[in-house]
Amino acid sequence: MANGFNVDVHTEDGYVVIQTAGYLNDPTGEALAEAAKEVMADGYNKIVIDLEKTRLINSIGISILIEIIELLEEQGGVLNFCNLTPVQDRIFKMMGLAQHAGIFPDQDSAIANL
Amino acid sequence: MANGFNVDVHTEDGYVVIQTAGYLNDPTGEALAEAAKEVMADGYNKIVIDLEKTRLINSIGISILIEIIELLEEQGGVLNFCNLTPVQDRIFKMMGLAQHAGIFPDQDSAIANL
Amino acid sequence: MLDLAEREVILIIPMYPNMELAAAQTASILAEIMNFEENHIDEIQFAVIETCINAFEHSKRKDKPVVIKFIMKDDALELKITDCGVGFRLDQVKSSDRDGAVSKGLRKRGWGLEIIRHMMDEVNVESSDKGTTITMTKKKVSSK
Amino acid sequence: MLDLAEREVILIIPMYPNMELAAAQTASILAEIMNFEENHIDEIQFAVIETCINAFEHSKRKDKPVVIKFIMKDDALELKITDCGVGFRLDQVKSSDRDGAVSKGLRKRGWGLEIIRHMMDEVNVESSDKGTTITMTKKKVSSK
Ligand SMILES: Nc1ncnc2c1ncn2[C@@H]1O[C@H](COP(=O)(O)OP(=O)(O)O)[C@@H](O)[C@H]1O
Ligand SMILES: Nc1ncnc2c1ncn2[C@@H]1O[C@H](COP(=O)(O)OP(=O)(O)O)[C@@H](O)[C@H]1O
Repeated sequence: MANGFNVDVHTEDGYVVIQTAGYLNDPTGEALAEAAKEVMADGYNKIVIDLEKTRLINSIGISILIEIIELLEEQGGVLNFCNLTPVQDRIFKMMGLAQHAGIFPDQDSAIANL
Repeated sequence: MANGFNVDVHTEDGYVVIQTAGYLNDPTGEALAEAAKEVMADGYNKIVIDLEKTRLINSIGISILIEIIELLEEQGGVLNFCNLTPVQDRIFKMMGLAQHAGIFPDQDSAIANL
Repeated sequence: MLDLAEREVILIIPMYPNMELAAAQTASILAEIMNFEENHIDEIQFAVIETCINAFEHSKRKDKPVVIKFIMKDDALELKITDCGVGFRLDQVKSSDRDGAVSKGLRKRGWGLEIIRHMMDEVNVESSDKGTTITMTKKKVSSK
Repeated sequence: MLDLAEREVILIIPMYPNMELAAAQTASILAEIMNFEENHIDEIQFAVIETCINAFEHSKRKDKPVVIKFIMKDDALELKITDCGVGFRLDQVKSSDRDGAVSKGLRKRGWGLEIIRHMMDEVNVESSDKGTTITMTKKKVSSK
């Protein structure tokens, strides 16, 4: 994947943590969505997306995050984000993601609130 | 200091560790040299310079490092560097610093070899 | 002589994926040199990225590069981002994009200009059928 | 249409302290987009910095900006760094700078061109009294 983007998927007992690294845009957002769809196909519907290593996100990347939220909602699942920068947090709130997904400071609290 | 450069001085029993962060060029190199001269005025002549948080250095910055080496040599002192990137290491060797100062992978070994 | 209170950097990028990152990085390092605080640097980067991808997506002139002028003022960073595309009318964007969306709960697209306005202190759009220039300013003491 | 096998970015910076970092950062992000390995990205940055500070120090035309052209090829990044300064003769640099130095043990200055040559795969200097252009190439599969 160009520009060092990658997605790390950790499946745990009853939930999944997906860690991204690098710029989240159209192609890298799609890679993230693919990873989410795969674990959902495996029956998981509680997902944490950890953005600690992602600083820059464009609006297309965020629109793909919204698609993941919608897919999970259809399955009665939950999505929590963690480790957002203050600016990411502001944009997620502005675009309404905070009403459909949890936003937590770190992985532990994001997992505890699934 | 412009561009987030800073110098952190830790005086220990018989030696000093100076940690730099950010781009090492003319003005920031001078700030580093000032810090070194101060601890030398206090009687220290064993110094470790830890470059872990400095990735970019220009040749003027390195020439100031040479000045520090020469000052220490005059006082019968020792200078060890640590946490160089591979490219910094190559340039230090090319410019002959490695013959007058130690280059070590980490702080512990740099201190142990003072 | 360059006026030391106002220094200019110009970056010219092709309409090619990820090139918005070159613009964002250049903005970032200039803002860092100017001692902007970290969140403000991020805000500038997000605004630059959205402006560039709008030019890439909507200008319909992929053969023409995007020109970004960074003007470092004593108290602010000003950016002028110009494409030579088809242009658009701001008043037409506002009505159409917003209305169709509100009903659907989470609106996916049409956020770019809004993000830019939230990130920067001043945003001005000049657009004609010869292209678009977005001028935006981030103050060191930003109210955003 | 832009030739997709050869894409160009242009950066124009004033002769002002730390501006070499803008050039280095732009080079860095382009090399990253091109999937250069980390050490090669550092090497490109060191070469860009030395070339820019030479232009800043020696061109004697601080009123004129430095123009950096980044040419992204399939297998290499080529950089052309141009100043509009007084120029120099490479053969005269070599003799004078080196000789005076060797005797003194640690030579402090006169390393810039040598660093550039060590970092890059190809370096070419064109210089006249109208200015200097340093063209340098880093290959993705670099022998350096
Ligand atoms: N540089 C541009 N050239 C032409 N049209 C533009 C440009 N920037 C924005 N627009 C127009 O403004 C609209 C809104 O842009 P924006 O808020 O970024 O949302 P989106 O890009 O998701 O549509 C675009 O759909 C497009 O019609
Ligand atoms: N852009 C330039 N314009 C004019 N002269 C230059 C330029 N770049 C290099 N030179 C000349 O080449 C010499 C050697 O450069 P360099 O190896 O970088 O060492 P230093 O900059 O430390 O002198 C300089 O002293 C200068 O005379």
